[in-house]
Amino acid sequence: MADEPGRNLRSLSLHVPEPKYRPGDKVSFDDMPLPEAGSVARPDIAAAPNTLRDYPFTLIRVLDPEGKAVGEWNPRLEPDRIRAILRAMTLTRAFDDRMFRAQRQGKTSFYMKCTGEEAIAVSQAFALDRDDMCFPSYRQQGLLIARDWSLVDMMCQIYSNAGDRLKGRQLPIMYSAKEAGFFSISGNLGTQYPQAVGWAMASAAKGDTRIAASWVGEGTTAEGDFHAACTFASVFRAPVVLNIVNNQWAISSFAGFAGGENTTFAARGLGYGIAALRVDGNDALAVYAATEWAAERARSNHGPTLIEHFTYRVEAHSTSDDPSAYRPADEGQHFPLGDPIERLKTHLIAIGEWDDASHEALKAEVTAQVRDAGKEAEKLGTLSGTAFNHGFETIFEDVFAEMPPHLKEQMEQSIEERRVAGV
Amino acid sequence: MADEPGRNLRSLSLHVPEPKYRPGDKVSFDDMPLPEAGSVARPDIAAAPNTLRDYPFTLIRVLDPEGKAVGEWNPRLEPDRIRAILRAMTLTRAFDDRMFRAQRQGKTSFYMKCTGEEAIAVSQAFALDRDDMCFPSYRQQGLLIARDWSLVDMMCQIYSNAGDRLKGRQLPIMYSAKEAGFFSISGNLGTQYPQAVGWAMASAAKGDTRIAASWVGEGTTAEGDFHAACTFASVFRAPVVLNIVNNQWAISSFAGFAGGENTTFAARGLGYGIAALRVDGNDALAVYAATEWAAERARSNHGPTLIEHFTYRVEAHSTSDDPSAYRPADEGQHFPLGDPIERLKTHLIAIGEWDDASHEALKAEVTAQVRDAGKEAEKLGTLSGTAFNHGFETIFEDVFAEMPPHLKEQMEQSIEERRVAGV
Amino acid sequence: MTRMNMIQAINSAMDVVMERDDGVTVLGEDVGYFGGVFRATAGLQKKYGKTRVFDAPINECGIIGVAIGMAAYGLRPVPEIQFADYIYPGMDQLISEAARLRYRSNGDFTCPITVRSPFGGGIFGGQTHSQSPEGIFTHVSGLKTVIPSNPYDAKGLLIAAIEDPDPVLFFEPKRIYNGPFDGHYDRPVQPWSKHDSSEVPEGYYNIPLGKAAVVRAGEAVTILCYGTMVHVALGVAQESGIDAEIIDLRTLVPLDIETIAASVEKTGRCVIVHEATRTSGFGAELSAQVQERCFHHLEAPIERVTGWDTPYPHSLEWAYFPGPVRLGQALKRVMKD
Amino acid sequence: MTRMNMIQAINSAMDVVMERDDGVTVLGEDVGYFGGVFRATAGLQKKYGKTRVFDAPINECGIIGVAIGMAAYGLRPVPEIQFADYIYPGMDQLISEAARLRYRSNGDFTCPITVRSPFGGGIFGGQTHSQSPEGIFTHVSGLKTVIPSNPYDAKGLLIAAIEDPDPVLFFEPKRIYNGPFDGHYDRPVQPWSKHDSSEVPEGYYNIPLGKAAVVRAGEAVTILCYGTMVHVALGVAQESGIDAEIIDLRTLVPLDIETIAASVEKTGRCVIVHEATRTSGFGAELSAQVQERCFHHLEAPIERVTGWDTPYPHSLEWAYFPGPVRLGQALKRVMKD
Ligand SMILES: Cc1ncc(C[n+]2csc(CCOP(=O)(O)OP(=O)(O)O)c2C)c(N)n1
Ligand SMILES: Cc1ncc(C[n+]2csc(CCOP(=O)(O)OP(=O)(O)O)c2C)c(N)n1
Ligand SMILES: [Mg+2]
Ligand SMILES: [Mg+2]
Repeated sequence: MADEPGRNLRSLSLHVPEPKYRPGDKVSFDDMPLPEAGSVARPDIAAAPNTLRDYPFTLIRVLDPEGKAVGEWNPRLEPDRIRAILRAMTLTRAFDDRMFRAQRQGKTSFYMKCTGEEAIAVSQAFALDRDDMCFPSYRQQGLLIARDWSLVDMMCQIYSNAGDRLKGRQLPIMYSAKEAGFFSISGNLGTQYPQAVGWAMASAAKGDTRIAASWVGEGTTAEGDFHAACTFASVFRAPVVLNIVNNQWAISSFAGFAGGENTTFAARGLGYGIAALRVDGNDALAVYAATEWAAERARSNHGPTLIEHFTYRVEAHSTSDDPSAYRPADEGQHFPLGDPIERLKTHLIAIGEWDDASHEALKAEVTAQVRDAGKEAEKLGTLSGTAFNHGFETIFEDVFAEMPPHLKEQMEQSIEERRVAGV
Repeated sequence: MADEPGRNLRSLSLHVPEPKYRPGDKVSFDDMPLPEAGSVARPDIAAAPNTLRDYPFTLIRVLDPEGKAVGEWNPRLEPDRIRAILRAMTLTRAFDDRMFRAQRQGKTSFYMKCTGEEAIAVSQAFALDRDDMCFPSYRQQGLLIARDWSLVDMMCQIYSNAGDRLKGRQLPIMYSAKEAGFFSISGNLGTQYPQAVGWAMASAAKGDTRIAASWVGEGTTAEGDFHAACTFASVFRAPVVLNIVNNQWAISSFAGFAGGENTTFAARGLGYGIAALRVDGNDALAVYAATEWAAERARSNHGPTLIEHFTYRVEAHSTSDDPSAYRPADEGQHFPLGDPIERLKTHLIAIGEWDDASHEALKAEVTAQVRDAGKEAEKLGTLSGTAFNHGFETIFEDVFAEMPPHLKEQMEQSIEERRVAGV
Repeated sequence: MTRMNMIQAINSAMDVVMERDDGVTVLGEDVGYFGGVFRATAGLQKKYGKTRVFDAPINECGIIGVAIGMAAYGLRPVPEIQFADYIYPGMDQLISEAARLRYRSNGDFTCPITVRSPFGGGIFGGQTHSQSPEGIFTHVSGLKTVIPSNPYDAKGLLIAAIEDPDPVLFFEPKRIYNGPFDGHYDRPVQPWSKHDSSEVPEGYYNIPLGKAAVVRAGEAVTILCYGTMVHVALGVAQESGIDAEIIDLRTLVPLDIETIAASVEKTGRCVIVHEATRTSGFGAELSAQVQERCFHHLEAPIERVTGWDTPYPHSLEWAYFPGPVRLGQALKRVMKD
Repeated sequence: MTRMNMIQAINSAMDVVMERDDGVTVLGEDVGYFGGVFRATAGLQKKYGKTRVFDAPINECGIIGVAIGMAAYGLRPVPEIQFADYIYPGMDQLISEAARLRYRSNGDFTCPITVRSPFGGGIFGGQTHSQSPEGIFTHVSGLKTVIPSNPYDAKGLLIAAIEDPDPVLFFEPKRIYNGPFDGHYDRPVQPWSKHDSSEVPEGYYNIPLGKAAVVRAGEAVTILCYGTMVHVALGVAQESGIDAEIIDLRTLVPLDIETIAASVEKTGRCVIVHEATRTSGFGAELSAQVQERCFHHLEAPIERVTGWDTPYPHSLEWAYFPGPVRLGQALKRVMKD
């Protein structure tokens, strides 16, 4: 063996990642490498993955500091379309704000915001076809909103109220909306990723034209499901867009605990021979362009694309979380990619298609829209610990298509129990 | 959304991988890209992973067609050491042959050969320190043999006989030999990979000097455990050598079903920012050199290395398998990397340190050694469907350190049962 | 009608359903070109093409996860897990996803998948080719668990499972793939062709899930069993002359408790047999339900005859296996009371 | 002695053992700097350093697998799974590896890990933050399963679990982290400080695994329970005036069947309570064992009071939860017979 007796070996030591800043530290992202907008070339959608090996190590950006759209990735959208995107992003933020307050007011048990990440889900919804199938995580409410899904429907789910199509069974925000091409959200991280691949494989096997897309956070890339999905997507060249939303944090764990110290998350694609792009996630046009590229690639039978959306989780993980315990309160303010809504607004103004007054009007309009929806939803009830918005029989329905005898028995027992308890 | 009404979309189609050759096809590997021996540079062991991004796409080779050792990766081993490696490889093959026959003779239930892959485990055992910890799969018997582990002990395990330290509990070849730094083999693929990383992390946390190594087949890289291992190894820069033995087949599935059509298996390392090498697995000196590099790297706190050993599974998957049903019988003969034992022998002859006569003598010697060991092992019994080589109480021991009451009760019941049955 | 062993019957079930419904899609390790390590899918790829029958990467989480996605699309995937011992990496997809999808989406999405997997020991497979994990799945709401004991049932139940609108675990007792086995490991095994239940229609039929079969009528004691153990029970009844009523559960969930209770009320005695480890095995559930329903009819304690609470040992597998001696002794005890 | 709630007691257990044994290593999602989403590991990283208490990537298979490797090296890892609902991706490492290592290597390698995980519902966590999967693990030979019901036990049992030479699943009933809960969700919750069992020694002590506690002596009926349900049972006994003997199992495997059997032989009646779904839950095993041992003493069928065989619903969780009404009715039925 290689050991020579008496060989003087140094002690090993264990590296445990540490974020640059903890509460109390002074934050600066000045040394973060940020390629300029327009500096990255746009390859052909049919390009072989092995010709794309540099893409995971740069950052596709379209909006320059003045708000101009520059470079090959500029998706050249009509102003109306850009305004529609801006509107959906603004509406998403207003929705988040109201639902967050509703949770604080005790109207529901839980809520999760996507503040600062609105460009991703919203722009992507616009870049995908309406009937492409989305397998989201819990932070892609923007997909539903961009697809004009009913806010009242979403709120009823959050309130587990009488109008909740899911009968109060699911934790708030775990929507399911097949009609909107929005898959039932799971509480278990990452499980939707291989499911999206399976859906895309089925679509391909049947000669359909619809593709699938899925989303996980950077923290979730560590899960085995991520690997399963990438492996199957690679092997069967599934028509799927696999998104990683790298918002730097997974609850209290910074991206280093998912491998972010050593390479980018887009680089994971290299391991599978999957085309991989890395995108400024706060640049709605860059997100649109990358998604459009990936979608067309998939639709043309050139296989999957992995997209890392580089962004920042501005708010707490959820209403159960207090980030001031583990990161500087002002970290988000220093994050150099700015606010996605502000950036798109600036762009529209720069091209002469928007102004501050229209923006204020938009904000007022979406706020009103959310408020009206909120009122309507609340008419159907909110969650409270002691009121039961759904009949006890609903607990037993839909476990199976047909209720088997043992569930019927239990259902009867539970109804009798309710009678006895007088609730 | 992006869909324009009436957009004429092409049908998707599902790609299902297909090996180049099936039974009946004429085999040729002429178009396989094979970099020349000596053509790959050897980087510093401290090199940052992002400077090593080309290594997964070449092939480290030391032995040239004439058997000369060339290039920067030549490990410059003493002839005695090379002869020791050759001996262990030859012994491994002789062991496999005898145990395979023993299974065919009904002396045990199962066996797995590593024919054609001997260079990997054997050379690696030589390149690692004796007290480095190995977490093998089922095809690394060469590790034990290179570490001079008792053949009789191995055979007793295979026979589940009275001499089996594992008391007949495990399937044949599922050895465990802590003294030899050889972890208990599991039947579940890939589980040892994160365990190796954990062992290495513990060693690092404790300021130890020992590193860990683990092995999986290319088929097994698809398992979630592979991803868990690579993620933890990357995040904690664990001192571990992670080996992928790419022998082209996983039972009946060719490497394409693990992603091999789209990139190399070494490329998986890129996804995690882990240094990754790709090695001619039939070139004992190249395997040695790569392993030595990775081990020194790990031992110097520069973190993990992933090594793809490119080789070919010459024999059936196991004694339960018949490869003629799914691949051409002569495929192995066409595989361009040759036989690892022949190649090392040719090298020793080329440098004037060996000749055909010594080789014949070596073969005779190891055959005799295996035969003698076999006789000794068989004295302690072989497996038969109706003889019980171990007391029934051994079923209940070691489930826990201390036998709990319910197992004591079951043990008594089983002993009583044995009495009644009269076996 | 033709003679089939279990493998042929299972193969025929898939063939028949694939013919009728082009959404039925088979995937799993080695199931494609090769036709499966037990040959259960032999010939299907050739007949239905590579996009309906294909090999999968070795990732059970992916196999189940991808199948769920395909099911959500509208297909009827039939994933194979090569050995039941290897189902654990796919557990989260089964428990948290397949089993919950209809419920959590209120029927928006459903998951008609049938996970086929050979299980059980008696083939010198050691601890990772012998396990019987069915009990675990019976604890998971939203899953059905089916286990056949002969070729006729295997085909009929598998067809019903594949056609079922919800996820089904279909465990195949691999020890009896080629012939029934009464636990006498030292005697030659009879092939299926010598047995009535190997008379199997070539075409379509199904056996509804949730219905047990009384495979031997009797008055003295009720034996509850499934899979390989049905044959052990039949053998012991015949050898011992005890007039046992033997019930082959066929479906564990949903359980045919009516048939079971009717029998125990008649016999007043009950023995439960399974190969899985005892503690919290499905036998526990059976015992609990039988005493809940038949308490006042029971004349002796319900006995469980099971594998030991240990891993499945390789060389001592016949000492682990709940064979004729173990069952015979239990029957004696139960009859004595 | 000092007053501790469950979280503090659990934290103190780890602190005490880490102080005594520098092999004890804590890892899990968010357990390091932040101290865990339930704060169970708060302060430990600061005290023992980053190489003994650290955050893990979000991969439960890796968390368990790495812990097994560390244990094989000679450490005593204490991995946390953030919610028991997320243990399934780590199932294969637990079942096929941790549980089997000593056995398959004949003691060559061992696996002294303690997997801590909050479980159970009653916190409006919906189906993926409320599950009680303990029954599954009790079916796996080679695993021990421990569930405390109060701060004193939590600390003593956790210390014993960490010191145990074999893998232990330590499930923490999160509903009672801050105070006991009798199932009256509409009444304010008392904090632990009002309860005797929150008097916890600051230093080292342990409670041996495998020993149940009779938390209320009684003559009329035996109630078997663990975790949160202990408090529901105590509440119902008090309200109903039924003289129940209440046994807190504390360890599910190995089970203290002696204590259980002695009680049932005395009372002649038995009710089992758990929050997990009924079918094949640990209640089935308890029922089976009790009737096996106490058949001739039983005066009424053993009843199981459990969660329904459905996912844990979000808004109707109090209709799912086996609370005072469900238990009270079962007691009435059992007492009537
Ligand atoms: C299998 C599983 N493990 C753990 C959790 C607990 N958990 C919920 S969210 C979360 C962090 C996820 O972070 P990331 O993927 O980065 O997404 P983000 O919240 O930043 O959008 C964790 C650990 C879970 N839901 N499922
Ligand atoms: C978790 C799991 N799934 C499936 C199997 C069945 N199985 C045993 S070996 C094997 C093929 C492994 O191929 P590879 O990793 O390439 O290793 P090789 O046999 O070529 O050395 C399979 C699928 C298993 N043992 N464990
Ligand atoms: Mg994140
Ligand atoms: Mg292989």
